[in-house]
Amino acid sequence: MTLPLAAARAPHIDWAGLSPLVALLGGAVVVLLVGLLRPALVRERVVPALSAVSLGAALGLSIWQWDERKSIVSGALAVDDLAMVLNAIFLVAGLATVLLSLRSPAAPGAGHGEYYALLLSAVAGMAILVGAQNTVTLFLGLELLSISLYVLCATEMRRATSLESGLKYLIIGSVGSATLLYGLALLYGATGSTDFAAMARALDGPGDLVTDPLTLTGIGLVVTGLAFKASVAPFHQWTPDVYEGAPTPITAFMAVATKAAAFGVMLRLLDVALIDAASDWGPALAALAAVTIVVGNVGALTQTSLKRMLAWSGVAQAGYLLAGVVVATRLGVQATVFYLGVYLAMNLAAFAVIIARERETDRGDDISALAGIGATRPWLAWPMTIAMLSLAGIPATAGFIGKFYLIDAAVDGGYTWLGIVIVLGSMISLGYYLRVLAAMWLSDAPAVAPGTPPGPEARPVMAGGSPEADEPSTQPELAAVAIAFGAASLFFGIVPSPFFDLARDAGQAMGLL
Amino acid sequence: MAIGWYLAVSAFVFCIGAAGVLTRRSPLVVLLCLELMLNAGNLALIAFSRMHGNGDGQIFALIVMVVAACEVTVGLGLIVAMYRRRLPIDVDRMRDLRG
Amino acid sequence: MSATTYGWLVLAFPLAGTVVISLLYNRLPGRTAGWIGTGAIAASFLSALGALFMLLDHGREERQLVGTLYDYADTVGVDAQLSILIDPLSVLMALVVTGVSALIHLYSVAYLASDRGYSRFFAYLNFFVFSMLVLVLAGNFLLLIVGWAFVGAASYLLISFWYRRATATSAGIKAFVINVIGDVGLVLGTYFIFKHTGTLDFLGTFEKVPDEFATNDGDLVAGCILLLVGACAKSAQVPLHTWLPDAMEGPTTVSALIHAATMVTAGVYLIARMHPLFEQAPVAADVGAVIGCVTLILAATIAMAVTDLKRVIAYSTMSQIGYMVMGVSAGAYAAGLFHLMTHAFFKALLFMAAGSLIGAMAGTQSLDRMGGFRRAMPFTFGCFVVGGLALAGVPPFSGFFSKDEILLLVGDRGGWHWILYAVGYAGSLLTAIYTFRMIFRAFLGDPVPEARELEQGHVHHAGTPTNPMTGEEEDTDVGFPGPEHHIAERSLPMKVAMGALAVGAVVGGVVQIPHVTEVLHDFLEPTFSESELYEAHPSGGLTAFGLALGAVVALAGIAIAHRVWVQRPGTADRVRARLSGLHRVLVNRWYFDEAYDAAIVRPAAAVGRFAQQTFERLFVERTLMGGATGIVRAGSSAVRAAQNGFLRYYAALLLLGLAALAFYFLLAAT
Amino acid sequence: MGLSILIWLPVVSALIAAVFPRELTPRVALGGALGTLALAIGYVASFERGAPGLQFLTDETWIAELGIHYKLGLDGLNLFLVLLTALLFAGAFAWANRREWERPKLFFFQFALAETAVLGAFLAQDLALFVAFFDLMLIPFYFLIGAWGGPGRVAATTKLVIYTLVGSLLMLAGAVATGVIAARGEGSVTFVLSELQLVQLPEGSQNWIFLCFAAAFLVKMPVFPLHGWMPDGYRAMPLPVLAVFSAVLSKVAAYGFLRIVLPLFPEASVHFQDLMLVLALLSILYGSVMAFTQTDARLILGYSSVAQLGFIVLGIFALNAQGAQGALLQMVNHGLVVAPAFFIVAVLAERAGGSEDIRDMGGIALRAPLLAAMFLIVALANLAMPGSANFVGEFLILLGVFDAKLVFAIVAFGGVVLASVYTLRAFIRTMHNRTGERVESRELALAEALVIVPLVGAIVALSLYPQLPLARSEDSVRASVRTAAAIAEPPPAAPSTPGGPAAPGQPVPPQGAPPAQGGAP
Repeated sequence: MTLPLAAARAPHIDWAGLSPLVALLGGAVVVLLVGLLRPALVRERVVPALSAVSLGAALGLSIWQWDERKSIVSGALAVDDLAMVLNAIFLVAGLATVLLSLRSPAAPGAGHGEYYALLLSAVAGMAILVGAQNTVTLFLGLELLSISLYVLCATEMRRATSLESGLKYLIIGSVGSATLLYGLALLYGATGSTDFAAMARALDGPGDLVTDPLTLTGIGLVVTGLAFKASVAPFHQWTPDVYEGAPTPITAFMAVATKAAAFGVMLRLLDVALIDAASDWGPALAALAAVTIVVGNVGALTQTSLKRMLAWSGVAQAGYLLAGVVVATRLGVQATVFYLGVYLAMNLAAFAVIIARERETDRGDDISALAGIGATRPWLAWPMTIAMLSLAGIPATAGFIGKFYLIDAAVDGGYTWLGIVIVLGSMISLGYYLRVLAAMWLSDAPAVAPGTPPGPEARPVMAGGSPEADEPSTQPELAAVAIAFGAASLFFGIVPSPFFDLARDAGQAMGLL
Repeated sequence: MAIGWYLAVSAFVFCIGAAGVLTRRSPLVVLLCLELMLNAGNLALIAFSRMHGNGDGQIFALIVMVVAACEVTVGLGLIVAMYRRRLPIDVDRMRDLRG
Repeated sequence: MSATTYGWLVLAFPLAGTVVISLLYNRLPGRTAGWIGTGAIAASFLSALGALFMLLDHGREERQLVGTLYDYADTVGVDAQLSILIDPLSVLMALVVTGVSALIHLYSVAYLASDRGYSRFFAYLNFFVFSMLVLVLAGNFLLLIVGWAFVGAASYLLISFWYRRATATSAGIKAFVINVIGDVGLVLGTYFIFKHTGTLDFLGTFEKVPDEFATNDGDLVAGCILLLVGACAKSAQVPLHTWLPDAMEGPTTVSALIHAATMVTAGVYLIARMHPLFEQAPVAADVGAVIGCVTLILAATIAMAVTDLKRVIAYSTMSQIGYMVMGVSAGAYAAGLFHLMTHAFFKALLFMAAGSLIGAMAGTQSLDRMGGFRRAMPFTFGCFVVGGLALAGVPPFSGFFSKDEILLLVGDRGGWHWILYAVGYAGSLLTAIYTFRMIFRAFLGDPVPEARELEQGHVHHAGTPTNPMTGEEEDTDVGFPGPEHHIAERSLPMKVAMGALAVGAVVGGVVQIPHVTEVLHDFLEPTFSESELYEAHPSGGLTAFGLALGAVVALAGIAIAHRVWVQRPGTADRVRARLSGLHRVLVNRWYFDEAYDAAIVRPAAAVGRFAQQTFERLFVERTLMGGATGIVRAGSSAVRAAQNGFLRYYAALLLLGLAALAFYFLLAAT
Repeated sequence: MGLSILIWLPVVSALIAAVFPRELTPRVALGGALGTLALAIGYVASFERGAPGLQFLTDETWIAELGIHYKLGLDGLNLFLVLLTALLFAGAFAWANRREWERPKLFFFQFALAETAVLGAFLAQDLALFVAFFDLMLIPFYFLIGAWGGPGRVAATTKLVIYTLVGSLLMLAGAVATGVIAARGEGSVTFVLSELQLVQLPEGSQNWIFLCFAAAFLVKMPVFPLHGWMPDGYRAMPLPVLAVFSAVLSKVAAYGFLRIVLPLFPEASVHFQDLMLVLALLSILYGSVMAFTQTDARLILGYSSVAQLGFIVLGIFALNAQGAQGALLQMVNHGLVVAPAFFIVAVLAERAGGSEDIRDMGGIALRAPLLAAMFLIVALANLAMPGSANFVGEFLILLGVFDAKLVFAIVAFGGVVLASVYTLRAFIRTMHNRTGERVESRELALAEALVIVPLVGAIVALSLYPQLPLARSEDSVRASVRTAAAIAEPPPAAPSTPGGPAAPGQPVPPQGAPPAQGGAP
C-alpha cells in the first residue's frame, strides 16, 4: 500500500558516482555551444581547451571515485575499479586525441564545436558502456560511442576516403549492432532479465538454461557483436579500411579507446553475466583469438601505409587480448586490463609520430615518411622505436610484460596452446615492426622532401640527442605526446608495478571470479 | 502464449534485412535494411517482454528505436555529404580503401 | 739435485732456447741464433746426463721417479697432472734425442747459414726438440699426447719451412693431418684404457692393468690397436706411412733430425713404454709385429726403385723402423731400443752426408744426375760409406749388432715368428743393395759437371734457383733455400757433427754385443722389470748362426750392388726392362697415395662441393628458411586479397562468421 | 648490488660517453668496457672456490605479481663466461676505436647495450629475467648490423634477428609455462631457478618445454640445420661486432642448456639425448665440410664455429660431468679463439687489398712474423691441438660421450681430423704459398697488436693452466647434470664413470635432487 507513495518521492541520485559522466556530457554541450561563436581564436583555441578541461575534470572525478563499489541509476551503471580504470584509459586517450587534433584538418572540416563535442560524447559512451550493468545500458553506451565515431571518421570531408570510411563503418557497424541487439534480445528471452547479475543467477539456477539453444544462439550473436567492435577476425574487415580512411587522430583514438571499451564490456558481459556458460563460449572465443592473431599479423606484414599496418597489428593485438578474456579467470581480467593500458601507451606514441610526419612530409602515412628520421629527428624516432619494440613484445618495454602476463594467464587458465599461438604471432609481427625500425634507422633520409621543415640534419645525432638540437619547430604537442607515451612504454616495462596495482583493483572489481 | 511464432517472424525479418544489406548497392536501401534488422530485434524484445510479463524488453525496444533513428540520420547525413562531393552513391564503388 | 729436477732442466733448456730466439729473431746478428740453439740443446744433453747419473745412484727398484709440477686438468675423475717420469727408458731416449739433436744443430749452424729464415729455423728446431722431450719424459697419457701432437706440429712447421713452395706446404698439411689421425688413435686408445683404470698416470695404469684386464680383454686389445694407430702414424708404418717421403720437402737437416733420428722413432718408444698393456694383449702385440714386418719389406722394395737421394734414405728409415717396431712388438725391447739408438747415429749421418752432397749439386737431389763425387768430396764419401756399412749391417758396425739382435729375439719366439725372422733377413739383403746402389751411383763412375766444378775448387751455383720437385722457379724471398750452398768439406761445424756421428755409427755397437756386453739390457731392466719376455735370451748356437747369416747377407748385398752398378753399368736398365711391371709398382710406391686419393680425398671433396653448392642452397636456404617465410607471405597475400574493399563482401563474411559461430553453439547445445 | 654494477656499467658509461664531444665518445666507451673487465677480473679473483651455491648474490623482487625476481649470482657455470664476455667486449671496443664510425654515440650505445644484455643473461638466476635479457640481447645487434654493416646489411639483419628471435619467443612461452605449471603444486608462481629446480614437472610438459628452449638455444648457436641465418649475417656484420657476436652470443645459448635445461627438465633431456647428439654430430661434420669448401674467411670461421658448437652440444648432452665440464671449458676456449681470429681476418683483409677471400691472400707471413705467429697459435688452438685448452675441453667432452654413447664419440673424432684440415688450409692459403697479387705484407700495427696479442696471450695462459676454470666450475657442473645423469644411467654406478664419489651415475637422491647451486650462500 505504500508503493505509490514511494514512487511519488523524488528518486535519489548519486551525483558523485555520476559525476564523470556529467562532466563529459556537460562538457560536450558547452563545447558545442561555444563552437558556435564566431572568432577564430575561440574556435581554434578555446574549444579544444574546454574539451581538454572537461576530460581532465572527468579524469579527476574518476580518480575521486576510486575504490568505490556501488551501482547507480537504479542498478544500470556500476561504479567500480574496472569501470574507473577503463575510464582513465578512455580519458587519457581523449586528452591525447585533443592534442593530436589541434592542427588536424578534420576539426575545421566538421566545425570545431561539433568535432570536439562528438569526441566527448564518444568518450561518454565508452564510460557508459564499461559501467553498464544491464543489456539496455550496454546497448545505449555502445551506440552512443559508435554513432559519434561514425561521424568523426567522416569529418575530414575534403578527403573522399574519409567519407568512405565513415559510411563503411556506419553500415558494417550497424550490422554488428543489429546482431548484438538480436543476441541481447534472445538472452533476455532466455533469462527473462536484462540485468547482468540476474542473468548470471538465471543461468546458474535450476533448469539447464546453459545448454538451451535460445541462450546459446543469443550468446553466439552477442559474441559476434562484441567481437566486431573489438575487431576480432573474421569480423575485423572494417578495421583496416576505417583506420586508414579516418582522420589520423581519430584513428589513434579508435585504436586505443574503442578497443578498450569493447574488451571492457566483454569482460563485464562474458566474465560476469555469462560466466556459467564459459565452457561454451570459451573454446569458441579461443579459436577466434587464434584466427585473429594469425590473420592480423599476416595482414600487417606487407603493408606500406603505417595506419593500415597499425590497424592490422591492432587486429592481432585484439587476438592477444582475447586470450585474457577466454580464460575467464581473475588473472585473465587483470592481464587484459594491464595490456589495454600498455596498448594505450605504445599506440598513442606511434600515432603521434605518424601524425607528425604526415604533416611534415608529403608522403602521408606511408612508411617512407619515416625514412632516416633516426638521424634527423631522434625525438620522434626514439618514441617510435620504443613503441614498435613494445608492440613486438621486446623485453625492457611494457609490451613484453603485458605479453608475459597474458601468456601467464593463458597457461594458467589451461589454454597453453593459445599462449604458443601468441608467441607465434609475435614472431610474424617482428617482420613488420622491424621494417619500421629499418626505415627510421637503417635507411638514409631521402633528398630533403618538400614540406620537411629545415630539420637539423647537419647536427650530430646521438643516442637520445639534445632537446634544442631537434625539437620540431612547428608542433611541440605531437612530440610531447610521442615522448610522453614512449617514455611510459619504456618506464612501465622496467617498473610495471603501478600498472599491476590498477589491474589488480580492476580484477577484484569482478566479483564473481 | 506461443512465443515461437513471434520469434519466427522476427528472425525472418532479421534475415530479410541481412539479405538486403548483402544484395543492395544503394546506401539508402542498405540503411532501410539495417532498420529492418534492428526492428527484428525490437519485435523479439517485445515478444519476450510480453512472455516474461516484465517491462524491461519494452523499455529496451523504445531505446532501440531512438538509436535506430540516430543511425539513419547520421547515415543520411553522410550520403548527402558524398552527394555534395559528387561521389558515387554506390557501395560497390567505394573501394579506395582496400588491401 | 734430484733426477726429476734434471728432467725438468732437460725440458727447460730447449724451451728457453725457443723463446729467446723467437723473441729476438730480428736482433740476433749473424749465426748467433744458431749458436744459441745449439747451446740450449747441448745444455739439455748435459742435464740428461745429470739425470742419468742421479738415476744410477738409486737402487734398481726405485729407478722409476715421477716429478710433478702442478695439476693440469684434475677434475671430474680425470687426473691429468704436469708430471714427468724419469726411468731408464725415458733417460735413454732423452740422451739419444738431445745428443743427436745437438750434433744436428751444430751441423745446421753452417748448413743453413745463407737461409733468410735462419733464426726462425732454429726457433722451430728447438721447439721440436722440446716437444720430443715432452713426449719421451711424459709421466701420463695426457702429457704424452701433448708431446705427441707437439712434435707433429713442429714437424709440420719444419717440413713447410720453405713455405713459398706449394709442394712444401702441401707436404706439411699431409704430414700434419696423418699425424692428427695418429693423435686421434692415441686419444681413443687412452679412453679405452682409462675407462677401466680410471687414471691417466703411467705407473698407476701399469699397476692396475693386470687386475683390471683379463688377457686379450676386448677393450684392452681395442685400446692397444688404437695406440698402434698412433704409433704407425708417427713412425710412418704401413698404412699411415705416405707422409714421410713427402716430408723430404723440408731442409735436409730436418730430415736428419725428425725423419731419421727422433720423431719417427716415437712409435717404437710408445710400444716399449706401453709394454705392460701389450703383454696383456698379445693379439695387439702380434698385429704390431706384423705391421713392422710388412713395412720393413715394403719400404725396402720401394727404396730399390726411387732415384731421389733423400727419398731413398727416407724409405730406408721406414724400413729400419719397421725392424724396431717388429722387435719391440715381439718383446725384443732392449734390442729394439738399441737399434733405435744406433739407427739414430748412422741414419742422421747419412742424411747429413746427403745434405752435403745435395749442397754440392746446388739443390738437385736426383741420383740420375749425380756421379763421381768420390774425389771431389772425400770426407762426405767417407761418411756415406761408414753410414752405409752400418745401415747394411756389416760387422763390426753398430747396425750389425742391433739389427741382428732384433731378428735373433724375434726368431727365438718361434712359431709363426719364423716368418718375420725370414722376412727380416730378406729385408736386410735389400737394405744392403739399395744402400750401396745409392753410394755407388753418387760417388763412383765418371764425375758429373758439378763434381768437376767442385774439383776445380768452387761449389756449383745454380743461376736461377728452382724447386727440385716441380722445377718451378723459386720465389726468392724469405721461405726458400738460400742462394748459396754448403758442403762438409768447406765448413768445420758440419765436419765435426758428421765426424762425431760417424764414430757413433762405428763403435755404437759395443754397448750390446750378444753374450759379451749387456750394458743397455741391464740399464733398461728396471723399466721392464715385470715383463716376462724381457729376460729371453737366444741360445748361443742360434746367436752365432744369426750373426753369421746377417754378415753374409749384408756382404752379399753389397757385392750384388757393386756388380750391378759398378762392374756392369746398364745391368740395372736390363733388369728394369724385364721387370717393368714390378718397377712401375715400386716407382709408384705400391700406389698407396693413389688409393687414398681415390678412397678418401676425392669423395670428401665431392661431399664438400655437394654440401656447399647444392645442399646449403636447396635445403637450408630454400626449404628451411624460405619455406617458413613463404607460408607466411602466402597467408599475407591471401588475407590482403580478402580485404578487397567491397562493403557487401565484408558484410557477407561477417554474417558467415556469425552463422558459423551460431552453428557451433547449437552443436554445443545438443 | 655488486653484480648490478657489473651488468649496467657498460651502458651507463656509454650514456656518459654520449655527453662527451663525439671525438672522445669511443675513448670513454672503451673506458667503460675496460672498467667492466676490471670488475669481472675482481670477481674471478675473489670467487671463493669450493664454496657451495651462488656467490655475490643479488636478489630483489622485480614483479611480485608474476613472482619474477631480479636475482643475480655467480657460480662455477658463469664465472668464466662473464670474464670472457667482459674481456672480448673490451677487445672489441678497443678494435672499434681504430676507425671512425658515423653516429659514434649511437654505435657505442648499442654496442654497450649488447654487453649489458649478455652479462645480464649470464648472471640472471631467475628464469624470466634470463629470458628477458636473452631476447633483449638481439636488439642492439639489429641496429649494429643494420646501420653499420656491410653489403646487404638490412636484409641480413632482419633475417638474423627474426630467425634467432623465433626460438627465443618460443622459449618465452616455455618459460612462462614452466613457472605456472611448477606453481600448480603449491600456490604462488615463482621464476627463481633455485626454487623451480625443487619441483619436477610432469614429463609431458617437460618435453614440449624442452623443445621450446632447445629451439631458442640451437638457433642462436647455431646448430645444423638451423644455421640458415648465419652466412648472410656473418658477411654483413662489422668486424668488432661479429667478433663478440660469434664468440659470446652462442655461448649464452650453450650456457642456457647447462643452467636451465638440464636441471629443470632432466627427463626431457634424457628423452631427447639421442636427437641432440645426432644434431651435434651433424653440425660437427657439416660445419667442417662447409668450412673446408668456403673461401670467404668470415664464413670459414662461421662454419668452423658451427662445428665447434657441435662439440659443445655433444658434451652437454653426454649428460655426465665429464662432458658438461668439457663443454663449459670449450665455451670459454672457443670464445677466446674466435674473437682474435676475426680480428686477424680484418688485419689480413687490410693486407690483401680489402678482400676477405682467401684466394686473394697468400704469402702474408712474409714480412709479418708476429702476425704469423699469432695466427698460428690461434689456428692450432682452433683445431684443438693437444696442449691447448681447447684440447682439454675436447678431451673431456669426448671422454664424456665415450662413456655415454661410444659410437657418437668415434664419429665425432672424424670432426677432430677435419678441423685440422680446414684450419691449416685457411692458414696456409693466407699466410704461406706464393704472394697474392694485391697482397702487401705488413707487420701488425701497434693498435692491432694491442688488441690481438693480449687475447692470444689469454689463449696461451689458459692452455698452460686449464685447471684454473676447471677447478672452480667442477661443483656447479656436477650439480647441473646430477639429476639428468642419474636418470640417464641409473644407479648402481656403471664402472664406466671413474672419478670421485660424486661422479655421474652414482646413486643420487631421487627426483628433485637438492640443487647444489640453489638458495643464498
